[in-house]
Amino acid sequence: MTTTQNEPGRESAARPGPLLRVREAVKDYPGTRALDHMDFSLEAGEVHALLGENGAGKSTLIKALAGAIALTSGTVEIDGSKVEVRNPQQAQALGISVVHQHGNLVPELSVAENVLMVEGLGRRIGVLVDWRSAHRRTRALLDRIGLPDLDPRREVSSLGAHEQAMVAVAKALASNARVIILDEPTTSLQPAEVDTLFSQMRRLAEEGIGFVFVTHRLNEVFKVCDRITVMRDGGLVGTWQAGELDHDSLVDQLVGAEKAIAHEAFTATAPPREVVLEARGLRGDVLRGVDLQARAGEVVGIASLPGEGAGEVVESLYGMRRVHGEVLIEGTPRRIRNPQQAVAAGMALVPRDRLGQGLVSDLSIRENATLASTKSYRTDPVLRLMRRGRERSEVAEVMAQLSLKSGGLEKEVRTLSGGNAQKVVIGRWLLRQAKVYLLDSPTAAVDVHTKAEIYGLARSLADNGAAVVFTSTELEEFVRVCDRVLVLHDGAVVGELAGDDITVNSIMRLSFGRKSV
Amino acid sequence: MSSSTAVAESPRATGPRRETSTSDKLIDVVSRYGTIASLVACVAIFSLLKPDVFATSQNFFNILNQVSILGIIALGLTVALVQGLFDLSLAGMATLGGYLACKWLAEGTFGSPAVAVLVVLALALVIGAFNGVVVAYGGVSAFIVTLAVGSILTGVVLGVSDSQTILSGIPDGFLIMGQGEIGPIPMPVVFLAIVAVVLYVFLEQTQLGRHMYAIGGNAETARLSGIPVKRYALIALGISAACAALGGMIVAANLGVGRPQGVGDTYLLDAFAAAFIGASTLRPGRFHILGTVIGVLLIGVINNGLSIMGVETFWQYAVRGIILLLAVFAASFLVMRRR
Amino acid sequence: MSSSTAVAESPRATGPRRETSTSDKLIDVVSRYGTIASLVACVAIFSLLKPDVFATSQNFFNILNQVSILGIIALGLTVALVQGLFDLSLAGMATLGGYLACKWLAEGTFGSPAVAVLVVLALALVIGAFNGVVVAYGGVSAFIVTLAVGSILTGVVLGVSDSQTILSGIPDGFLIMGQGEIGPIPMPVVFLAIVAVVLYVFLEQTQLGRHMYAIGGNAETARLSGIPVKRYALIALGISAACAALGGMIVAANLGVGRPQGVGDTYLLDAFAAAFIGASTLRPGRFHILGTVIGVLLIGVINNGLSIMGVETFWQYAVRGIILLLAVFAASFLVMRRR
Amino acid sequence: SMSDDDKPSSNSGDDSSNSDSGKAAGPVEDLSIGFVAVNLNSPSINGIKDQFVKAAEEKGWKVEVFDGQGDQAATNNAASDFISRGVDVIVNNSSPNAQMTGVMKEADAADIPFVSIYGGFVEGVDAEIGTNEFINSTLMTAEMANRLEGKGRVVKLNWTVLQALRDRDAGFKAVMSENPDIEVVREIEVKVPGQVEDSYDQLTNLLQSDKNIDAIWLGWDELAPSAVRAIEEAGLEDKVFAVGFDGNSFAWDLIREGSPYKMEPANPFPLMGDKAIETIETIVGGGTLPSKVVYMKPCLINEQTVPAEGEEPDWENCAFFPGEV
Ligand SMILES: Nc1ncnc2c1ncn2[C@@H]1O[C@H](COP(=O)(O)OP(=O)(O)OP(=O)(O)O)[C@@H](O)[C@H]1O
Ligand SMILES: Nc1ncnc2c1ncn2[C@@H]1O[C@H](COP(=O)(O)OP(=O)(O)OP(=O)(O)O)[C@@H](O)[C@H]1O
Ligand SMILES: [Mg+2]
Ligand SMILES: [Mg+2]
Repeated sequence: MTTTQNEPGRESAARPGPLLRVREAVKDYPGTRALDHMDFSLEAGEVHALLGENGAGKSTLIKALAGAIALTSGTVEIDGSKVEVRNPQQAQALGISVVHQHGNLVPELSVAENVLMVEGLGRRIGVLVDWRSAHRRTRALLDRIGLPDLDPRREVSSLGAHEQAMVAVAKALASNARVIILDEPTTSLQPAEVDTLFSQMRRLAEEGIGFVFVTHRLNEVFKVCDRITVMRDGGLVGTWQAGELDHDSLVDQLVGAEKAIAHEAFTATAPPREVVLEARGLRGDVLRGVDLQARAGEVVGIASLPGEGAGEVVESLYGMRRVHGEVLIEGTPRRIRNPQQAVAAGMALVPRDRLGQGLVSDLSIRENATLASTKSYRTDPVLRLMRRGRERSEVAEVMAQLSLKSGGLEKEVRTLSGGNAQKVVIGRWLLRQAKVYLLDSPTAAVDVHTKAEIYGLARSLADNGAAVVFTSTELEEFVRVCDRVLVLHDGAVVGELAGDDITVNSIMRLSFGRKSV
Repeated sequence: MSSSTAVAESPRATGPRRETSTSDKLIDVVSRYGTIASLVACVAIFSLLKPDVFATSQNFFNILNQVSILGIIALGLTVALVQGLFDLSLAGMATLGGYLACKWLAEGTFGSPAVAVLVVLALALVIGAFNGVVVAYGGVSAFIVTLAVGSILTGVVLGVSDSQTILSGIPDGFLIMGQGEIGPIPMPVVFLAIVAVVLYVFLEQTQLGRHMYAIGGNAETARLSGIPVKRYALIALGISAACAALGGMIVAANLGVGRPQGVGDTYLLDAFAAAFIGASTLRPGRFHILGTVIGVLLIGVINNGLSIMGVETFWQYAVRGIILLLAVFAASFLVMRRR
Repeated sequence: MSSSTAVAESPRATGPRRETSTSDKLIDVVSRYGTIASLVACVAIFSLLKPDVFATSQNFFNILNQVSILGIIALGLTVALVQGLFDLSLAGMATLGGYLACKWLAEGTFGSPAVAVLVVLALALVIGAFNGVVVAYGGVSAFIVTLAVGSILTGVVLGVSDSQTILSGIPDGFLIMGQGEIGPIPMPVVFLAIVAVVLYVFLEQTQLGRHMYAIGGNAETARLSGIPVKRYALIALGISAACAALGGMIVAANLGVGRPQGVGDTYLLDAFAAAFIGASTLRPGRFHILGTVIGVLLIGVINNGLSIMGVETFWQYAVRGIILLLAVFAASFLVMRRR
Repeated sequence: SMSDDDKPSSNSGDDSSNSDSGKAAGPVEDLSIGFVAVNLNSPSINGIKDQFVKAAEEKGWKVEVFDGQGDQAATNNAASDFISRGVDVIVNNSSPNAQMTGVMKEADAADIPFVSIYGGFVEGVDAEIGTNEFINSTLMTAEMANRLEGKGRVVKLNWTVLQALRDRDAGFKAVMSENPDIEVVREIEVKVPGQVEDSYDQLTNLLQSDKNIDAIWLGWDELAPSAVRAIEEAGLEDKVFAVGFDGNSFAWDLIREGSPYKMEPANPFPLMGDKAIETIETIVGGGTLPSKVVYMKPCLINEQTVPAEGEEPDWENCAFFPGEV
């Protein structure tokens, strides 16, 4: 435990101290220092953005505040007095409530059980659960976050990703917390849902609750936050009032002096070439006859509200969903009933659910990276011994190209931060040299710098002759990356935008079913 | 674990009028009720083949009686499995429980059978909680902990008994647990019913039970939500051990002998089978009390039916395996199809 | 994949995730080598207590010989467990394998022992693959499928044999598998070594093994990476069945009789124990061949040491359980601490 | 090859007189004995071991005991190990000798006598101390038939995987074939493991549909409590009786209590250890055995002959069969 230094605080010394304060926080993992003498403070009634690149240490700091991990050294203060946060119960007792980046919900349980997991379901006749009151209280909370129609009895596993995210927020709001920490809650939310969330945050902030808000979407920062703290490499870069920074100066602080972020668009400079991917009449339980073409050299966006087609098109193309219709790759009809056939046909998927569908967290970075191309590393088709040396050098090459930040290629993928984990998934398909890339929200939870890298990657994949299909929950991304955007509403294409016609507004209007742009 | 499924499944709430196809509904029904249907089919077939013997109310209670011990043990195991904890010590625990009760009563250590039973149950809770401590605080997998503890218990009961079976001196007050009847209902069945109801309410209707499902679903989430996860391993394995000991005592009371070996082993695999069959019923993928009851009944009906038909023993093994396979297959096949 | 019954049990227990700031390296070493240290400690203690008997090169081969059958079965099981598939049919499979080889050779169905052995192994592969088909394509949990198939196999071998042990007519060419020696090394040990090396290379160095670990880690990710996930259940359970059959044949060759009952059951739980001990060794949380070998040796050394010491049987059970507990505890406790 | 009488079935079952009828040999000292048992959990097998070890140690012999805990292969390996370590005698306690022929060959090659207790005679053993289960069963079954007065309906429960139980089965069949008025209603092969529960369930199911049963023949007395309970539960305790084999004390308790379990031949396990010592002395001392098979005489235990609680029958003087003496 380090001795608390008497540093000049920005806060006035008259009050007992800020609502929450972290001093000199250090967290060591084997081979990594995830937090390096980090300082942070939160005032009652403010929304405080905690920003930083992937792997900067945001989640680690939050986990320490939540009692999920123990700091190697450092102190936590509440109202100016030192406290111990040794486990989640203690954090809750101190009034700290957290939406973690991953794993906030138990999918097998109902919405009500998840929302009230911290607070308790309530009892009647001594021991029995009082379901009626539990459902009533849950409904009230769901009401507040804009999900009035969600049945509290529904199993969370039956919800869409965005609904799950909102339920996680409802869970954090359910407790009588003074500090609410949201670690990338907006990753899979739609703009309207983000707005609902923000208005709730503002309302509660006015009641005196302090919010810590982590996001990689910088526009959100300026929408909702009072102050901004930027982290880099586990340490503090600085804390500012929101008004002191603008988008560009914030980015400079985030990425550091040496790196510069390209602000240019990543759209094509050369005309697209031959058609690589063609789908005709995709029809299933959501899709109602979708036609689609993607050419070599082209990045094609597919946009829709959740559950109305964009994700479903990707899943259908990749054989994850049963649909009728025809898929042609380079003009040849391919029968794609499962992912294996999709991969064999030259398709690649960067799935939205990175942990559940993109990675094997207990395997090494190398093993994850070569998962789709083991065939090209085996000695022969009979013994099938793996040539590890070649694996190592090729993975190292690709990961260097992606500027992966890791403790070594033999480290388990589990130890990577969100953005770096995504790079491993993308690296997998670079090693496979796929022809069609299906990027399903590839920039979710990715920092501003890596986002730009991924845009650049999508572009260079296309430039090198691949067709790229792109979806996102951030509509600005379509504008920056896509050459063409298909907008779906209720399972059907309602419009196609190209070039300068691609705007956030036009996409939004179309996806709400308003045909006239 | 299965957050993957969540994403692939289409959200129904937000999408406008997306009607579920009737085939989807049908598949859903079949997968949920496949095991029950198999149970009904077995009953129907045996009733047709041996109407005078199988389809009698006497045989109905007979089947219940025959499965009651398996049922009690399997129900306790279900609680452990809800949290993903394999309890292999229940074989040794059942043997120990039955033996100790007989020994203490035969030797007069405890005058009252009720006291002896309660002491054995308390001891079982302690041993089960010990399993839980090693699992939760030592971080060893339940499989290996309970296997090791099972071995210790086996040794202890062999040592205590000097391998001798106890037959005389067991008071009637104890034997009644296995041989008595309430009205037409044999006592073991009464115990089965009590255990089933209590554990059903416990798992489905109490906060503790719901926490157990939360832990079984995602222990890390449960921990981060402030649920004292470790403590629940003690509770779950304690309950499992107590049920095993109760089962062992009922076996002993039923036959009137305190055997120092092999009592629990008979039920070990069948208890797992019943719980796993149950996990393919009604709520596919979850262990739950109702499912386990159905699993136990399925096993009981198959065993009873085949034995009543006088089927050769080797055929009993084989046919039993085939029926189990078909029953679970019926339930699961369609679940798979859907995805 | 099989959401039908998510086997929550994993060798990585869900325990405390705290970090002590003590030297990570040391903890890492202790947790990785804790089981091995326990093995060494057991060897040292037994050697001290019985230097003239235990610590002899002859007893070394003797221990290896005693564990070789368990080892072969446990190694096959490890392949299935890598993918999260519990194989309970291996008991029946081992019995069937040993019996059939003896029967066919005694009756002259196959002239050459080698042919008989290969036919039995092929049959085992087919049965294991059948398990895999039901698991992967039927979506039934491996636990219940293999339990049911095990019951069928038990019935089949009892039926085929009419419960008769085959005592005569087994050619020496077959018996050599269990009784022969190459130099000082007993044949079962040779088989164990071959199986261990082959499966080690298979799991660690080949494409198939790599895919199996991927599937075991996250089947959905593996599927989406284009790996034909379902096929691997067939391969894994096939290998597991073949190893069980090989183990059964070596038992038969060792004893010189074809027993129709109980051969494999002796090894079932110990095989799981060995694999789970292995999963706490060297690479905590993962089933792997080297770990299983260490688990098998630990069990073998404990059994051999205790019986050489002439410890009473009931003590053997108890002490064995305690040593197992300590060994795995030593490994896992510190792993848990680290996180 | 000291005896020309190798066939167990040709033995009459009572040639285990208390005096050593073979050529006497001098006292033997300083023997080291490798003693293997496939499973010492069984009280009778453990009793043999205790007896043997006690008697051997009184003679100053050194006995090393190995318990295979059910694993025959491990048991055989332990025996081989004893042989290569050069013990003077190998004693097999109750493992089927048929499964130890490999060990016998090794013992023969190393010139080490292989003596077995209750292992069933096979070619290659130097001496087998046991009982003739075929004869025992014949007599026992005949006694059952007497009790039925030559007619009635009988159920048999057995597990014919074990050789001793097969021999008993053969005895049963032999007697039944001579009693045409006794109907064998059902021959049930019980499931092992789980034999106690299975026999109870199977009998319950059977008695439920067929109350007209007169006797139940059990392959071994571990099943006796199940049978008694099933009979009593069916309300047939005054009609149906059961018989069995072996000599476990809890079975005697049942007989003494007047339960439907009426009688069994009890094998003199406690004497077998001593007998084995005697036999080893003869062999090692260079004496000759009258026969390689030493059959021990069982005692018939029924309501009249059952010993008091906690006591043993008078093994030396008991009558095996009322009509015999
Ligand atoms: N369990 C762990 N073991 C080893 N290293 C870890 C572990 N958890 C995190 N790290 C490392 O700690 C650093 C900080 O990770 P953290 O998750 O806090 O980043 P983050 O700022 O939340 O990133 P992102 O924006 O991608 O979520 C990273 O380098 C990461 O690889
Ligand atoms: N690294 C790679 N890069 C490009 N194409 C590949 C690569 N690996 C495999 N392919 C192609 O994908 C198709 C199927 O590959 P897949 O990985 O399914 O093969 P596999 O089933 O492992 O091979 P086999 O059938 O020989 O076992 C083949 O047409 C193959 O040529
Ligand atoms: Mg993070
Ligand atoms: Mg192929």
